[in-house]
Amino acid sequence: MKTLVLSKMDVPGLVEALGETARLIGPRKKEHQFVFGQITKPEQLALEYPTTILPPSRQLFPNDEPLVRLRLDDVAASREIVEGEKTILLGVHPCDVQGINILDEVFSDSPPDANYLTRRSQTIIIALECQAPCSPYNLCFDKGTYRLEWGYDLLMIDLGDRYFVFTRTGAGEELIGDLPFFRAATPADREALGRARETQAGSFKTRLAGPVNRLPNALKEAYDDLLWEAVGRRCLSCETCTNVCPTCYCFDVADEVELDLVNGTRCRQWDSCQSCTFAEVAGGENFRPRPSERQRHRLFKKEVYQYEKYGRSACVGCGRCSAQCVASIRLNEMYNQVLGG
Amino acid sequence: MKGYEINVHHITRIEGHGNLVVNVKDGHIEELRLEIVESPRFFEAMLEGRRYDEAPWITARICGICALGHTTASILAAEDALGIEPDEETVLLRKLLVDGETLQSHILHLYFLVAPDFFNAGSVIPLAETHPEVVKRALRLKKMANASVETLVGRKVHPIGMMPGGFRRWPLPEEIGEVKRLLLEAREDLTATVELFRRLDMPPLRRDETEYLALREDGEYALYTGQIASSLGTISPPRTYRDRIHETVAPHSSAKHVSAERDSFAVGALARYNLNHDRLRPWAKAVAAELGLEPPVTNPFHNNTAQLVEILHCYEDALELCDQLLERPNGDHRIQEPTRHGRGVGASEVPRGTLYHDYRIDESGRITEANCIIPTGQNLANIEADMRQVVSDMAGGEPNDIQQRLEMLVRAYDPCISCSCHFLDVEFV
Amino acid sequence: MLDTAPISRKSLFVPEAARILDVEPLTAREKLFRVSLNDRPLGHRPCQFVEVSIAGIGEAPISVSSSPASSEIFDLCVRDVGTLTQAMHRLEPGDRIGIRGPYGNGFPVEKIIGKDLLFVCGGLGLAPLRSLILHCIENRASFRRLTVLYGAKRPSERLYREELAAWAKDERLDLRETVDVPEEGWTGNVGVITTLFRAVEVDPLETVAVIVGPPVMYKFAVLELLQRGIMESRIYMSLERRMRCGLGKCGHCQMNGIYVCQEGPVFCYSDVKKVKEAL
Amino acid sequence: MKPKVGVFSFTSCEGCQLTILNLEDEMLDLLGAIEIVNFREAIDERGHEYDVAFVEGSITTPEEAEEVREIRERTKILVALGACATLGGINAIKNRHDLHQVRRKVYGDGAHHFPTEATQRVRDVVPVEYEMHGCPISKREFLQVTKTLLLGRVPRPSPHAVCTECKTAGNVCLFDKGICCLGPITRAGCGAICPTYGGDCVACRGLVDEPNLASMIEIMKSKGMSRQEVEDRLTQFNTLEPVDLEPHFSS
Ligand SMILES: Cc1cc2nc3c(=O)[nH]c(=O)nc-3n(C[C@H](O)[C@H](O)[C@H](O)COP(=O)(O)OP(=O)(O)OC[C@H]3O[C@@H](n4cnc5c(N)ncnc54)[C@H](O)[C@@H]3O)c2cc1C
Ligand code: SF4
Ligand code: SF4
Ligand code: SF4
Repeated sequence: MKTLVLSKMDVPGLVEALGETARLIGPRKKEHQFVFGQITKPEQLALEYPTTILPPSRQLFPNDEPLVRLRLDDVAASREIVEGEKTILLGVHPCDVQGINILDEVFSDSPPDANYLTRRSQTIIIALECQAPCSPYNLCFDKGTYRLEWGYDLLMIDLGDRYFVFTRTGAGEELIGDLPFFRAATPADREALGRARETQAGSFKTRLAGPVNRLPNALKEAYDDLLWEAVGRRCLSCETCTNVCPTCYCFDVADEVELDLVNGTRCRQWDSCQSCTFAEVAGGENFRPRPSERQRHRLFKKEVYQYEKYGRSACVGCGRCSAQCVASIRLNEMYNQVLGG
Repeated sequence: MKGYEINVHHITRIEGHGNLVVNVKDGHIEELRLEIVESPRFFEAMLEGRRYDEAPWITARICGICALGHTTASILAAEDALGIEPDEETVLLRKLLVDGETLQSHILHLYFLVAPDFFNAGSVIPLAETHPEVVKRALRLKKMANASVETLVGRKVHPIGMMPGGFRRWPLPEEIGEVKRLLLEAREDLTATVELFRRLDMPPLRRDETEYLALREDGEYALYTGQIASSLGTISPPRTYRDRIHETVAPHSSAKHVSAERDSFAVGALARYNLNHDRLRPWAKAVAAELGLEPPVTNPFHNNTAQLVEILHCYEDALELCDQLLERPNGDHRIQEPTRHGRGVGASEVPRGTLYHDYRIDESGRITEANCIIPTGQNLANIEADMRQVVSDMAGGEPNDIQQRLEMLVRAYDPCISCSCHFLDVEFV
Repeated sequence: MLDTAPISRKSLFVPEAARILDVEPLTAREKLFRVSLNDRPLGHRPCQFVEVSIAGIGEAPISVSSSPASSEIFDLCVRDVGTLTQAMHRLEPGDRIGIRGPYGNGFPVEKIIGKDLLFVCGGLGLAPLRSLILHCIENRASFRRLTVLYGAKRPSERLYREELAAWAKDERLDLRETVDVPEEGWTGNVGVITTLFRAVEVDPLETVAVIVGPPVMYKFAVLELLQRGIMESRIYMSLERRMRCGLGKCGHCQMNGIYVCQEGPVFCYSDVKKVKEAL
Repeated sequence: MKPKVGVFSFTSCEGCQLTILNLEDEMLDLLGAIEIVNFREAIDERGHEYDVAFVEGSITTPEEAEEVREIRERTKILVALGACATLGGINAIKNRHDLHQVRRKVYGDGAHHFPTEATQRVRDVVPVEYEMHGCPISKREFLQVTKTLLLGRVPRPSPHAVCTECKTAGNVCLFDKGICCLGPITRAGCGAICPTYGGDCVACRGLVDEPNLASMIEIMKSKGMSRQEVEDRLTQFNTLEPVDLEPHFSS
């Protein structure tokens, strides 16, 4: 691990240099909010942002992703489409980095998903630590996801006029190799880093009524709680909560055909466990017909099922689902109810 | 001359449903009408009680092809009624959109609805085989016009985001740049279009009595707004439209006819050309001169030629507007709020002529009374008068030829029957 | 950057071409397809399934209905309910389809050796279960009693009618059938499947039961079996869920935390009785 | 043989068939795949038997009802095209008025010459295989559905809400700007084009299969919308799907 310093004045230069080596994706302003998008000019980059509408993990798991090139007249001519190009995700907040790490785990799990992993293996993550909570809903402090130990290539921490930069991987070091924008950190920089981190720690607060590690059991105990009914009555099943989640990955697969009716593509689309037909089988049986059951499934999937399978919660506390829910269904409030807060 | 009957149920290649009925006995026209058989839609009644900002959205649905025009006229009426002053950029952007609408409508009309007549084809479909380069060019041009509107307001049919006071979403500079790029790319195809239509001979027809009405604006070829001007010399503001033009019920057909100083008048590309040709942009002006379009032009078939000229004008105008918009800072475009309430009239030139929307709006922003006067309705009486001329000019000709000529004539006016039937109904023949 | 471990980078979504050798209508709604992959035997276990696809139409999970012993040529029994299945019904011998799989855990045949076997199946449930029944008939010596209870809605909706007739005469197994709605010529039992249980003798300590049928059937059948004293750990079932990938990713088949396509479709009752979304 | 396709239009703005004509990039391929035998707006010829009939517009007169029945008899598959045909759409707003008065208002004393019936959806008159929603229809969906039909099957309508497409587009939610939007209860398929261009969704594609109207109305109320405003919004395109607002606004 190297410790370096990048002056903010050099960010435009860095953006241009990075843009020459790879597809550069970073936060951009959209109306009064932010989205991850391609950065082709330094002024498009908006590193000081609270959070984005969609998480950066969706860049690695795009909607309508082609999987197989099809010939309608010959199945034997089916060819895989496994695509990826060198990509740099710049300015990714810690919770979102961990969201990507969770997708990595899911898609590497046997049998591994070549489509995701190919794209992922060509992606470099430059993380950016947050200085303060981004919304009234985020749970990153409780979840311990407001800082990062691994899962990134480079990590930037804002020191006012400059960024403190940690390198984590060889790929990260290689990326900035000979670029003239970085210098080794001095003791003064380290001191500044220490101060910045202190301020940062002070600005994050717990929002949960109990320790986060009680969540899996508390939820299990609340499986039949009336809470789900109350939430279900409000839920519109619009799927926003899952679409904006950094760790949601459910999908549907469908064929698209060209007008020649000979060539086609098998694609996967984002899908959501909140959709009313998600668990419906032929014959009309629906295994999760009610919004209350679907909302419960969402929380259980994050906190119980994924936890039991991979040893950690799949909610990274980014707060997007709560912030963007039209029906004001708030994850932290639901957690607090089951934690007895 | 023997007698004959022409009875065309649902004329094709026009917007909406119209019937043509001609009955000639012993050289005498017994019956002659252009019937509107579209079902009545009662838009004026539907507007009552709705909020003013819903009106553009609802009235766009009067007609898919003139949707942007209705949206514009509706916005102008509401703004007039409510004392809303849109900012300068908003006006520029609306003008750009109006240019886009005119481009697309004229291109569609000339290439898809008119050209088959000249190539002796039933439609553009067989043309795809006999004249693929023409059809491909037509598609490219139409796409250019559609895409420029879609880039700015999402959709050509029922544009999104236009509303009284401004735009719900202001286009990004790169989107305006994209429109400019699309336009620039089309120059060659436009040149080829001029060449193509230069070769087509418009049938002769002379009827000097036609009065032409169009909006007229200082310093520009009026499309977006203007004063009501007549080829007979009068000019007055939009609010006077009720005094200027009169709706009458033609006894033989339930289609309401409209007259001004004379029994009938014409609106549309040719009317605008006759009244405002001095304000055309250079390329359009040059081509008009080249084509020998000596104003005043009284052959209604030359409405097609005037459309061609307007295509060039709108093209140049749109480019200019893109530049103006790009030069301005992409600032905060607030939607302007009402400052009063009452009655307001919006008059705008849509591809087929002057469109009037007239609303009374109460203090809660709801419409209490509405009236819309549509270009095709204004042209109907004049079309029938021209039809009579064709029938007498061609006396002794084959009924088939006469019928074809009459259909061409109706098409030359580019009637939009979806629009005109917002309040009309007739029985099937 | 993610460690690029030397795992296969080949997409798991590419189907293999398979040829339809024969199509046989079983009922008005089900057809039997004899299928062969180009380059290999399918190599399936009983109750596994494959993802069948037709290019341009889509994919669906379909159980392999034939015995594992003969997987050069395997059987798919398909009911025309939707997109893929209806398109499949239009196919003819010589046509090709795409196959991925086999997927799923399949039936743990080693665990039932030496036991009395009681198969309870309803409707289309016979399609997957047939692979297991055939396996047991072929390896008859490894098992004790073989009882098959089969319930269909109507006599005309019974699958594999010729085979059922043969089984009825076959001394190696005891087949009992029932229908919900009788039709002309039906002389057999009428009533829901649980009515068959009463007539069957079971040795609760030695019996392994396997249930496959429509979703509503499981609860009743399990209850009946438990009442007959069969141990929870000896009741197996194959569960159907919506599936889009068959690879444990798409999320559709999850019942609580369990991916049916990976950990199922065959489950032991003792393992799923606490899984609230299972039954 | 290429499948024969007819495009028909009843009470409508013809914007849906115009949307088909606006498929510039695909037009030649489309003409390669199908034979258009009736499309009054674009061509002269008229055919008689159809594999697919696309029917645009609401049914508002007895003649139209008769004609659509005739089309039904001559086609294998009938697709209702656009909100007019699938929901009654804007045309159905008049059903909210006393039809007698509507006529009187427009025609004065001559009203009795102009019979008008209540606006009907196509499916109110004849069976329909597929309803392609939208005002206007979306080009993408038109192509998708046409291709699916050409492959011999009738597609299934999207189970998702407009919000899913809005999120996919990465839009700033209108609720975040204080604007009420019906995206959460409206059937997807338009690509959330209105929110993308700054307009709120007014449900021109009809409601999802299981709309949680009670919750949606409460949300609109909580944003300060009056009963009248909620009603306007919910009935702009969906007059024929009446909603009882009483329980939410009484008290
Ligand atoms: C492990 C497993 C094994 C299986 N084995 C078999 C087997 O051996 N044989 C077999 O036949 N099936 C089997 N199935 C079931 C089969 O996978 C489903 O029937 C599958 O949905 C069929 O796919 P499809 O594309 O034909 O149907 P889909 O198009 O996906 O339709 C699924 C459901 O949607 C409904 N639907 C379709 N179109 C519409 C519409 N336009 N409007 C409203 N509803 C509509 C259908 O009625 C049906 O209920 C199995 C399923 C699983 C999970
Ligand atoms: S649905 Fe809309 S676009 Fe289509 S015809 Fe009706 S009003 Fe026009
Ligand atoms: S703008 Fe409308 S469609 Fe988009 S997310 Fe918000 S509520 Fe849904
Ligand atoms: S966003 Fe809503 S109103 Fe707009 S096209 Fe889609 S469904 Fe119709």
